[in-house]
Amino acid sequence: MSDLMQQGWQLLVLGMGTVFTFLIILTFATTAMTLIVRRIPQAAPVATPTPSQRNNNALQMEKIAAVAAAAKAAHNR
Amino acid sequence: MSDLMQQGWQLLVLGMGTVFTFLIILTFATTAMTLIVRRIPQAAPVATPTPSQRNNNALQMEKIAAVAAAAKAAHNR
Amino acid sequence: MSDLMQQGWQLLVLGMGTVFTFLIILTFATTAMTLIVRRIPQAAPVATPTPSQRNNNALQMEKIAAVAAAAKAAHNR
Amino acid sequence: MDKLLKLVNDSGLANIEFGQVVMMLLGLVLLYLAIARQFEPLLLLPIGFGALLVNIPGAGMAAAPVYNELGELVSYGGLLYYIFKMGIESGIFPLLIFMGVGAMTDFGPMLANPRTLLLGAAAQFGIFGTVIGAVLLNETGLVSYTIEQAAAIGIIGGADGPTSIYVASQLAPELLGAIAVAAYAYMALVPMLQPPIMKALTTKQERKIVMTQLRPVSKLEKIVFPLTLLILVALFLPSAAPLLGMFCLGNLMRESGVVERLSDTAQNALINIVTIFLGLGVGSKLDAASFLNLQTAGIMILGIVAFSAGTATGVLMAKLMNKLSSQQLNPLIGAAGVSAVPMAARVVNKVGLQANNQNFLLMHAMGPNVAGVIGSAVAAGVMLSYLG
Amino acid sequence: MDKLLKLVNDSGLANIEFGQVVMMLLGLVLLYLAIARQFEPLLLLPIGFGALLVNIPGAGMAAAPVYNELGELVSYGGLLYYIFKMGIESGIFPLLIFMGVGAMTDFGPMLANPRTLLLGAAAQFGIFGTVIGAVLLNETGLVSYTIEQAAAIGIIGGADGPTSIYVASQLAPELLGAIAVAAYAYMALVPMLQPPIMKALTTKQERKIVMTQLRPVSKLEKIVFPLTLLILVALFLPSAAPLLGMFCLGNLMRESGVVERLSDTAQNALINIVTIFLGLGVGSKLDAASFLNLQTAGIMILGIVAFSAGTATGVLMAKLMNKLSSQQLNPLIGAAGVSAVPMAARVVNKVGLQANNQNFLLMHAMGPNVAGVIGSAVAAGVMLSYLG
Amino acid sequence: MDKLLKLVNDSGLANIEFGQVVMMLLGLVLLYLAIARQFEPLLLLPIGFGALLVNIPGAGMAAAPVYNELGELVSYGGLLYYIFKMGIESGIFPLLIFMGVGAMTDFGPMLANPRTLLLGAAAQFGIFGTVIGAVLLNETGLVSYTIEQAAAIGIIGGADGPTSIYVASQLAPELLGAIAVAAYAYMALVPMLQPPIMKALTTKQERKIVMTQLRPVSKLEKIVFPLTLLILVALFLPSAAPLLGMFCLGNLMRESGVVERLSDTAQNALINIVTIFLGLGVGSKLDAASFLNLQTAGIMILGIVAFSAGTATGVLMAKLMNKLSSQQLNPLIGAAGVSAVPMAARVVNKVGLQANNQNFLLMHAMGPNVAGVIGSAVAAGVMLSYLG
Ligand code: NA
Ligand code: NA
Ligand code: NA
Repeated sequence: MSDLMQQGWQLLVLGMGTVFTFLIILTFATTAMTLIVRRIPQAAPVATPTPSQRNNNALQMEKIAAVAAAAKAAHNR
Repeated sequence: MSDLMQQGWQLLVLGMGTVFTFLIILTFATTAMTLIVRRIPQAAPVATPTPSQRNNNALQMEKIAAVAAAAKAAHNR
Repeated sequence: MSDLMQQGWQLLVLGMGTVFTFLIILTFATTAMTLIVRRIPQAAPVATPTPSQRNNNALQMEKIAAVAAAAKAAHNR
Repeated sequence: MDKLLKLVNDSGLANIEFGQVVMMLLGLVLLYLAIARQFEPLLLLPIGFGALLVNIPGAGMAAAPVYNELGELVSYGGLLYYIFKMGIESGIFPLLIFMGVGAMTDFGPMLANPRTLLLGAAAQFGIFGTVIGAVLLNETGLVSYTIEQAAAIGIIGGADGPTSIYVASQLAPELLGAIAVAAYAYMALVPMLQPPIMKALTTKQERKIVMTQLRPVSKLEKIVFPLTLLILVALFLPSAAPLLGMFCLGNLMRESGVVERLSDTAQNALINIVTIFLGLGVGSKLDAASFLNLQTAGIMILGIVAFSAGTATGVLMAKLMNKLSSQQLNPLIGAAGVSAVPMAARVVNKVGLQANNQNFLLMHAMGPNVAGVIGSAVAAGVMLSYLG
Repeated sequence: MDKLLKLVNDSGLANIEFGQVVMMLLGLVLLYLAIARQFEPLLLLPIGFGALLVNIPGAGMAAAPVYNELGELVSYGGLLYYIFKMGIESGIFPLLIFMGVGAMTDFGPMLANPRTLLLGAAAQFGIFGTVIGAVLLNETGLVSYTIEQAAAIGIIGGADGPTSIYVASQLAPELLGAIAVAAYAYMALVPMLQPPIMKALTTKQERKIVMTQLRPVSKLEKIVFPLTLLILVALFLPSAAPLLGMFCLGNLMRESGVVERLSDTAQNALINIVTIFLGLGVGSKLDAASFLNLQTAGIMILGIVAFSAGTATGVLMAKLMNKLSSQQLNPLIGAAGVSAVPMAARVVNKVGLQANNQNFLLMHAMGPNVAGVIGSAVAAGVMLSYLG
Repeated sequence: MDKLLKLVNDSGLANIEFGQVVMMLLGLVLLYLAIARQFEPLLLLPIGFGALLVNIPGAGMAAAPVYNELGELVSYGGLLYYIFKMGIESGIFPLLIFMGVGAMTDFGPMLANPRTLLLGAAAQFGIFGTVIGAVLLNETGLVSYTIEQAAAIGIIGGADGPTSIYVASQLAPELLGAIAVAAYAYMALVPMLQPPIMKALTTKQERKIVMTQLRPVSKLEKIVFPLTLLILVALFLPSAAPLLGMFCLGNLMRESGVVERLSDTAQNALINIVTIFLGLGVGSKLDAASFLNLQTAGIMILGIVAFSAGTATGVLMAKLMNKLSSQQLNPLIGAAGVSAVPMAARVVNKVGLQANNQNFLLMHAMGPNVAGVIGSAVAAGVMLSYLG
């Protein structure tokens, strides 16, 4: 078997081996990650912030925006 | 006549000559291109795809989109 | 006092001195600029173009646009 | 008068070589495929145009800069030279494209069914099988490839444009033009190449299998996934880190929801700018000397082998998994493991509908589809580690 | 204490030279023209601002990087230095602008009436006539120009910003600032410069000529045209290939309809980014040493000559064509052949309406207008081939 | 077999060092803060991700290019290397960000009440006081800083990201990572850091002060202001010209109203692209060797000192001005002088509302807020002139 041939087969074995090993590990890691994530109460602080807090923020922002708009309107008069 | 003067006139003649030659050729080429294009039945495959084929594609796409939307809706439930 | 210490204090004095000097000059320059700007009749040629001129331009543009649209419509017929 | 002569002597007509004519015709063919047939136009249009530009005799659009003996710049290089050197040979453009693709990718369907990652693994046989194909072709004595070239050709089977360009630019830049053209052309041909293989390897009964609906995936899972992937890459295959790292960055920007303006730019202005340049730069490698040879012919043949092999092993893997597990997969979705996002998934959906017109496989095929992107980036990492 | 002294000695007041004051005033004038008079603000605003920045004593905004004897970098250059070196001297920015302009250009009116290409050719006399003007000015002994400088000045007559910058950066970078300022300033002055000449060379009867409505142009014609143009460039004038090649690429992206996201980016994000940098880079050449001299005064005078000559020959060519053909042109549209897109076409429309308030010439003038862009790029190619 | 060994030996697990693990954890913490706590996510997300990428063992994402003895390139550097060298060390990216920030800034509130500039001046004591803090820390012998390092640390008190990065890249690139992280983290913490200080230094009566409504500011004033500022910079502090020059350019593009497409691009596509790269480049400096040391611990402590000192002096300055003038300021707005736009102004508004729920201070706080940006750029100029 030529040297090139040998390298080719080596690459095939090594490559497919690594790809499968890596993706199998990734499958387990993903599954584990999902299990862990699902145990976190409320799933995700970012995804579902407590409504009150979020609302509070939003309200705050709306207030500020309203003031800014009012101020701007006054200026442009 | 100074050397610079000579180069200037040379550039004038060469330049205007090339510009006119090139744009005249372009005029003919464009006219010829138009004539050829107009002979192509239906003018242009891209511009006017056969309605059935286009519709088919569009339908296909819409179907896929609908499915995707449905699937998404299901997930987010 | 160590050399570093000395440099630090020097930087403090020089820095705060420059910052205050510069911003005080800027305060005066800004106030002066405002006074000058307010003397310019009509405040600003850009900000408030004479209505007739602006309208004229706009009209001109709308006319052109209308023609272009008409021409385009004709082509695509 | 001698100046007129110079102008005439400088003209293209006086200098054009046969090879350049052929390559310009090839450029026109690529433009035709891009415009009239809509073969991956985002890349094939600038690639085809780049091929035209680089083959204009005397225009020097890809000329290197000239320095004198003192190392001072005498004349600047051409636009395409700088694009290629700075953006492609350095690997920067493919990596930025990968970031943008990451920002466009939804891992949801894959996270809902992580087993489909295995389909994305199996389909990478298209890559390594093709390496063997190239080596065998070399044995015939008709064409000669080094192992680096064989590897770069194999990556066509990854069915992923930027990965192919990245690997080819690192391992076999002299083949970059042919490899990129083959990769994009065959990706566009996926709707023709895949269905016969898919049908040959499955029974009608198998193609009718209805899969259970995918579970919803939470936002937090989607945020954590790119980080999980990156950490595994860091632990096990650092040579894949540039590609998968930028991919994960893009995906994290998308899913985190806190940097929408960055995610939006990565998916639009930035990826568009880079795509124009990437296409032109790849096209600038379509010069006669590097393209018109038997190596290119071999690449075109091996490219079909690559796509076909990947499709086949993906489908066969799904059938194997059905043997080993009770949760049945429709084996068609294995074909989506080659990547070619989202074309291959659409093909799966279409072939599935032919067998059962109520069976929509699109979302199920998106899992192996994006898994295929990861799979071929991993394969690229192995090659770069082994040969780099 | 000595540190305070250093700060004072470093201050602008302690170091400013008279020339810098004058150039900063010029920068303010350019900003005034850009903002208050809306003279080509997209370029003149960054150019004017660049002029301010580069003339700040001691700020080093255009300073070159410093290396030690071992070739190691001691200190980085200023922002404007890098913009100029990498983007303008290399020719890259003007070429990218040209791609964007191509993506904004509709060749439809020209394709409907290809004879108008000749008007675009005739108006280029503005370029070469100005070269003679520069040579004559040189003969007077008041100002001294080389042939390269004369050519770069002539290109102002092309009435096309990026073409002027590209040619000047290649043939006479030392005059780039003055040439770019003249080119953009006179383009903005087209509504004042052109009408008197147009009226002087035509009778009211001629200005009233109503042209036949333009035929519709098919999508396929618009797609094939940029390729036709590119191939002619390749065959006959490769030195125009960079400019016209990028222009055709932009136009093909626009007309093909298959790469809308690339076309959109070329017309927006990309051209805007490059415009900011191009303006700053050009402005960085507005330093006292290179601007405050008789050469600049000559350029300003020759610039008017250039625009006027181009306008006149365009109009005269139209009158000549009317003599030779039965299909009558309104000779006013010849004035649009100088380019200055779309300003010159609007001027034609306006002057036409003054003669006949029902005669809308805008679309008819768009033909010679875009032909003028091609014409001056061809002229640029001749100059670069002859002198480059 | 030896190839498999190589792959295993190349793996991250086989090579990872303890410091890299710690730094990757830090990267994850930064990502957590950015995503879950929304701490300045636009910068902390790419910085955190950059920290992950640069600490992957063997990935070489920040590796320098390798040249042989003949000066020929053997292998390209990593993506993060080029981003850092070309964009950050050169100062280009922070300057482009500053242009974009200028295009987003409304100087109206400040122009309506120019006295608030003095609050922006006073709050810069946060910068120089922190320099003294760093010097004192050096005296203890626990940590060692040079004067350049002390200055770069002080600039954290400017509460302005790009200014901090710019100064640190020029004076102490080895501390860039820690300084940038501290600057952005404490900016995000402004809502927690500032209120106690603000309340401690003011009586409830003072916090209730209602300010007179701001006068309207004309468009022309807004156009002339950036030019006025630039000219003063040119005359008195050229070393601040790069930062303030680009800032004024952005602001002039915004206010002139004639280059909306450039202003829009500067505020969106361009600043977003640069932000991604800036974040990655800064993150690439978060390697174990340069971060895990006592200097970093000192920086974190000094960063709080800087923000607190700036807040305090801003408030005290307002109280002093109330003593000297009859026109009363609500002293809370002095706290906005630290910059941290627009967070600090919002904090002022909130604390003001707590004292008087009808007293909206937001617009009044915007004046010192943008004045603080100018103030810290001036401070940066002094440092660069003194130490550069
Ligand atoms: Na793949
Ligand atoms: Na022209
Ligand atoms: Na500040």
